[in-house]
Amino acid sequence: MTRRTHAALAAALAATLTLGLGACKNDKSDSGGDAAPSSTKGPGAESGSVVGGTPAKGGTLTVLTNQDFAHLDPARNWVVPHMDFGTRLLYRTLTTFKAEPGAAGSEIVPDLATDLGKSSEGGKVWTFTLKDGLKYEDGSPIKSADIKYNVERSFSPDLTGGPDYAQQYLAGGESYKGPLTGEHLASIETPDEKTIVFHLKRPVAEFSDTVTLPTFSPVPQSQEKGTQYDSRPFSSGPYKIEAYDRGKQLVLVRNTNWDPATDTVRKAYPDKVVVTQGIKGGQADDRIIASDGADANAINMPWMQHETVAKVLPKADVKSRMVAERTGCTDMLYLNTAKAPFDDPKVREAMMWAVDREAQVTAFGGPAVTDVATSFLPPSLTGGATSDPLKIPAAGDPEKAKALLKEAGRTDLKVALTVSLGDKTRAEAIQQSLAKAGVQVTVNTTDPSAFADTVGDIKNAPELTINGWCPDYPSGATFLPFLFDGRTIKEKGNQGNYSQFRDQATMDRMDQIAAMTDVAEANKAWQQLDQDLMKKAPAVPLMWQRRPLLVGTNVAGAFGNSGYAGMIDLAVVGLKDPAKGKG
Amino acid sequence: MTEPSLTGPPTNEPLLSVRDLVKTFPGRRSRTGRPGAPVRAVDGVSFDVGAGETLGLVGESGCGKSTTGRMIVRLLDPTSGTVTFDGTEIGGLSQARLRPHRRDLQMVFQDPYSSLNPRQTVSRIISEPLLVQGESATAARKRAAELMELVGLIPEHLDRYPHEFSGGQAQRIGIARALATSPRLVIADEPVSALDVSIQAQVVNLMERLQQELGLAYVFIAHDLSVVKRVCDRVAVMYLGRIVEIGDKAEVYGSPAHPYTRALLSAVPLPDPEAERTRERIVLLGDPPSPADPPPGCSFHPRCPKAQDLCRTERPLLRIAGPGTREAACHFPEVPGS
Amino acid sequence: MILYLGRRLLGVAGILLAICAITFTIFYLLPNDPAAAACGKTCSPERLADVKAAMGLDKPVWDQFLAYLGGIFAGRDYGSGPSAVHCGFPCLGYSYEYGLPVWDLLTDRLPVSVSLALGAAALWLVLGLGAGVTSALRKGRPLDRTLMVVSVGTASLPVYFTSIMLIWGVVRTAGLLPYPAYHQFTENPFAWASNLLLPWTALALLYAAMYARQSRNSMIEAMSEPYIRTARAKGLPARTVTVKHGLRAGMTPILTIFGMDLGGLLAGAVITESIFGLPGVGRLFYDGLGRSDQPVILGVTLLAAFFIVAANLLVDLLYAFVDPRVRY
Amino acid sequence: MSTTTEPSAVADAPAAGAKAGVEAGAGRGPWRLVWDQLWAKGSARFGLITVGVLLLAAALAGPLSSLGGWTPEEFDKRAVDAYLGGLPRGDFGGISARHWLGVEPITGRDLFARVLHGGQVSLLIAFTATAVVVVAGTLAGIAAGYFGGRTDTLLSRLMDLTMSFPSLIFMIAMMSVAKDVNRILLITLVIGLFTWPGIARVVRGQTLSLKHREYVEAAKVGGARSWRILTREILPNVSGPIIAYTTLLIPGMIATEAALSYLGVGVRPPTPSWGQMIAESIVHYETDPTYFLIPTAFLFLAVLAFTLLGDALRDILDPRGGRS
Repeated sequence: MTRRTHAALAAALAATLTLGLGACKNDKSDSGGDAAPSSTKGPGAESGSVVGGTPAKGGTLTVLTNQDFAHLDPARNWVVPHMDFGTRLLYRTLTTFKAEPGAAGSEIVPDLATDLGKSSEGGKVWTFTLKDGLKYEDGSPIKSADIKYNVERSFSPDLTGGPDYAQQYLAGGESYKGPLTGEHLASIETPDEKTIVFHLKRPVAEFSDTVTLPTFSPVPQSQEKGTQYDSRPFSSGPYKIEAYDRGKQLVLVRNTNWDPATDTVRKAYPDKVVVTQGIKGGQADDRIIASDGADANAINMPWMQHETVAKVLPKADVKSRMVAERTGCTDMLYLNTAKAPFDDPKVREAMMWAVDREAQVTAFGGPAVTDVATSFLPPSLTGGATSDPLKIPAAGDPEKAKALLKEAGRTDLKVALTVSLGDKTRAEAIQQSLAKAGVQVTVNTTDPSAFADTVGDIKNAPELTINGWCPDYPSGATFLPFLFDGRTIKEKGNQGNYSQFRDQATMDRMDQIAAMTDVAEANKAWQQLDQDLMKKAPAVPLMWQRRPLLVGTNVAGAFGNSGYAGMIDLAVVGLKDPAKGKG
Repeated sequence: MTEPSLTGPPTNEPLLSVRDLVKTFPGRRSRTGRPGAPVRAVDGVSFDVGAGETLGLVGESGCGKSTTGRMIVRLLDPTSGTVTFDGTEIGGLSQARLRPHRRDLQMVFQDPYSSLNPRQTVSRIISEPLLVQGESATAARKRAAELMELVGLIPEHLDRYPHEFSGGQAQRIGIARALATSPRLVIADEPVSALDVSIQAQVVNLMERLQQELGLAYVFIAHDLSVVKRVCDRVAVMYLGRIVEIGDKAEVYGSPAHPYTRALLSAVPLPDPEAERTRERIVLLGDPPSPADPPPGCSFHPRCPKAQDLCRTERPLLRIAGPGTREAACHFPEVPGS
Repeated sequence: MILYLGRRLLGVAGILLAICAITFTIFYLLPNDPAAAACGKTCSPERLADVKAAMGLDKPVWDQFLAYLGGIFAGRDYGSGPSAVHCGFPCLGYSYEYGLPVWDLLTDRLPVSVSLALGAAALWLVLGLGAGVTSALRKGRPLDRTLMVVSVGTASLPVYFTSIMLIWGVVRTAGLLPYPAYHQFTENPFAWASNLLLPWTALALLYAAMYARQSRNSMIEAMSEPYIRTARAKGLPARTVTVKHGLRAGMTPILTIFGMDLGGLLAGAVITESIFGLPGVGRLFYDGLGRSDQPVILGVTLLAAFFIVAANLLVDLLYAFVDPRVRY
Repeated sequence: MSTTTEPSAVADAPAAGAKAGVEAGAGRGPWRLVWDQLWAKGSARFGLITVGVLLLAAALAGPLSSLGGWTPEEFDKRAVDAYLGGLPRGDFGGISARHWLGVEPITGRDLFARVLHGGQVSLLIAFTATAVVVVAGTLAGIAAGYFGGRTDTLLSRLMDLTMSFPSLIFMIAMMSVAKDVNRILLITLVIGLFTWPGIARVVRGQTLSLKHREYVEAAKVGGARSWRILTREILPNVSGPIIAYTTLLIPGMIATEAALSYLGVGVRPPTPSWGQMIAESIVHYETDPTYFLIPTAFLFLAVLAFTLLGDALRDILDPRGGRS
């Protein structure tokens, strides 16, 4: 799961508490298309389908959600649904994802910038030029210095929670503490009002993708309100905040100074967007299924409850209003390679065969919302096709696993599995399937907020952990190195590489790929590395999850955008009949 | 079982000697939190009780007689003054140092039921003081059976609970408990006033018999003068925390010196109908004053038929009144023959 | 009376202070680091230290507590430099999650919880006392037995069950009422009431059942008091005896319980608010828990304690009017 | 004449328990009397039987569920339909000869086994928490009432303080911040921490009225020490109200545990408890009502039975209601 997810985790924890059940399952995992190899075809919605046709302009779109936004401040926003909300409606970034269903949704297009940026010095310097006619909600022009300013804000210790790519990539970022102290970062230059130049520590081939993050949206220094900016971000997008009663309701109205001519992505169909917060997840689902009155204009966020699947699938009319796009994440069973028994590749290979991935899918809501994973890289990073280098049956092969274990001379294994509370059922499913191969598993659950600390302490790390990883943007560079680069292992607070996998050949190869300047070639290389890693088996890929969402009967143009982990693309969603459902 | 005071002091020294005993209670706190004036419930009481002797302590309710009794057995701690028992000053001893003396000093309570724990068997109740003194359970039970017999109950009823007995029987149990440790002094706090008249006589008889058999001394607290007349050797009359008259039974009853004593005695009905019809009645006016706010001078003066100016200003002290040893606290005592 | 009031107010302040200190200490001592939560998963130790300092968590607990206490009375500033914000009296701290003063959050949510609590209380008093008094006056008769069976049964039902059944029956199946949402009374009294009707009912059923039992017992006890018998013997009409004497004496113990219950509810019915999705204080608290938003947790706890203590004080003062024997 | 209007049946009831040895001779066992009175009352009889059955079922959860053939953790893939979001196959939540009370959606775990094991946990917590409360409350109440003075002031202030805590809110807060600890133990202690003043007040009031009884004074005159007086004279006489109050505490404890588990801060999920089962089932209330109703019914029955039993016991043992 990517760093994004961690923020999602915090939100999910809130959801868990709120709903009183493990809703947080939802956020770590992958998107799998309907093309899951195990099931013939999930009964869920097809990947890439659009619900409700083309929207008309006008009306009020309602978003029903159980929680408040973690952060709307662009320097702090790092939770997938909220990033979708912020960058599609309130603020624009240098580049952004295409508003297209299916795999095309992960493609990057220019937004504030005129192009995807020009790199020089072998990918270490990136220059973007702003479009003409860009304005904030008060009509004042958007300047390149404002983007620099917001990037600087993301360094501030007061403004927690946001993505840390800027800190990682920008030269001189180690000691910088944000602009609130009056200091500025020399590695971002704004030679004129339209130009912004980033100086990076090392070459980053996919920096055009990095600048899709809300960190790279403009905030004028004159609007700085510290932590309180969170409640009233200054709009550069098609809508502005009319009222925000935290935890209760957020009302967006049109930003009349937004010029559609400068924006190729956002359509901004509705006149008004109302987010009603604090609605129990199941209740939001029920309301949208019923679609009475104003609820016909409603969509839910951040996801439909899995339990609702049973209410949706039997009814064709309701089922046709369900969206279930891939989230682009992979859930894995990490095998701790730093100690016995998983320091032995043979034992690890046995695990690949032992795990019943079908049970994982069932434990997670069934094939309607989840697909069996066959490699580490999700289909969104392998060109849309499913990679299945090992060809292991989805339900596993305990006999083969037993045989492999016998070969390795390791029978009678006893191992511990630590999972976050919401993954309890899946852990129990692992426990059951490994038992068939003669491996005895003890399950420990930890509180979601303590999970990272528990498994991140490498001295006391368990043999097995379930976790997931999502890319922040479609590049193998935001995936495999975070998972299997041995140099990222930390004594405490270790994350990503929970397998503690330290393989010289792999690390060398990663460095070679990172140095490639041709993105397409690099992506090919990442896919090959993925296949190689499957054979080394530092982890068992379990499933690719999709994000089930429901929309009301009057909603049009709704589809899950794979760039936003399957969230409904708010840039283009609208209503069939704006006059309906006024309430 | 009868082990009369072999180790006791020579009889000319009193067994119990109370001197200037005072007990003040803090005034009731009102809800506003202001403490009220302290109440002097017992205000300088002195008397002696010899071995084998019975002293009656009489007075209206609230006069401090029970408080005095409780201070002697240290259910209450005296505010000042001394209680000397058997040559030892016990008024200031800690409860732990007092414990050995408890053997010799016991108490009988007014309400036979509430003085017996309803959750304990009779055997348990009677043997409790022995167990406390370190006797074995078997020995204590054996002694309990003997005591049951001694107070006129059937030893087979040892395993019954208090509520299964009548009031008189229950009071016998209370007496048996008091006698368990073979005490030399028993404070009897209104021991019969909660009982029916017919039963009162039985219990009083029992107490008298026990006194003779065991050589007990009693401090007999009562408001009923006729009962006191019957059991006591000497009588002390209390009024508002003070002794107003003390002396031999014959003297006090025969020719009371204090107007209060006279008033009390005049209220006692006489058995002879003729005498009853002609007896002089002194009716006291009003209620006794509050001990929290005693009148100046003689505290009896507001109700005294013969009060004079002196009584309103000067407090009378106990002094010999008349020919005998009887003392009275009155400026104008009725001295027989004067 | 004034002296008494003064003494009681002092006691109230003492209790609140103690609760404040205890809550503060517990949350400080427990192994839960809000800085780490705020900083995020990819937090480097240096950044964590910075965040800690920015949140004021690097100071010793004693300093933090004093600063907190001082803030309640005098307000305080958070942060430093241009990002500093002033949190005015009464400052209960600054929410980590919302970036708003806790006091503002509380006052924002309070109308919801108060509406919920007061409405439910009115309903349960009518239902509960009605049933209890009726039962007491018909002690042993079939009506009494029926009422008591119903109330024991209702009191044993978990509130989530009643709530869900109400939603299912009234909203999902019959479609009589909307899904509860909060509307301001001042804006639309009808919407306010119709949306709160279900939560009121769910809460009131539970409490009404308990009050019916309580008030029945206490009425029966009161009616057997000697002075009631005297009043009857005097030939006063049965109605007068019941109303003037019985009710008055019988309701005094109920008053105490009512004070406690209402005080507790005013600061949020956590379960009810969360089931019905009402944005009240209880829900604020619950969301705060999920995000380790300690200032919010502490603020709600203090507010709730304040309500309970205040309700008790009020009840004690009310006693003087209800029960003529009580004097100050 | 006696001023002792206390019903005699109450009087000897606990005494018999206190010293069964000496008691043999007395004809009518006082406990027997209480039992007879209970049994004579229809509602109490229902309560007694239900409590008995529930306790037995909880105690024998292991053997009983193996009768059904399932352990509470065992998955049954065949019992659920993965394509319907894991709903149980068959009507009424999959009630069948294989699964007597149906199965949990998604996992197919056997509800019969889970509800029994859940009951074990719920009742265990309720009973231990009650025990904690009764012991702490009785000790505090007796000490405050008997010793009076500063001890009383201190303990009474502590009671006031504890009762001023918004207990549920505080419990939730404490449970949610405590991470890796034994939840069952913590929940017991936390509930206990906030519930003791109730019983302490009752006991204190009773002790106050008892300590000036003459039999207590008699024991003092007999030279008994405080400890002896407290244990022999006072405690047996407050035990009636304590027993009644205790029985009435239990349903509250069960409900509190359920509420905490329902809110997700109670027992950790691998261990089932009724509240936690209800919390997990509540989202299925429409699609699989059986799953929702079964743990709810058990919770309801347990609370109801203990309430009825407690009411009856209070009527018998403490007719004045033990109010302080």
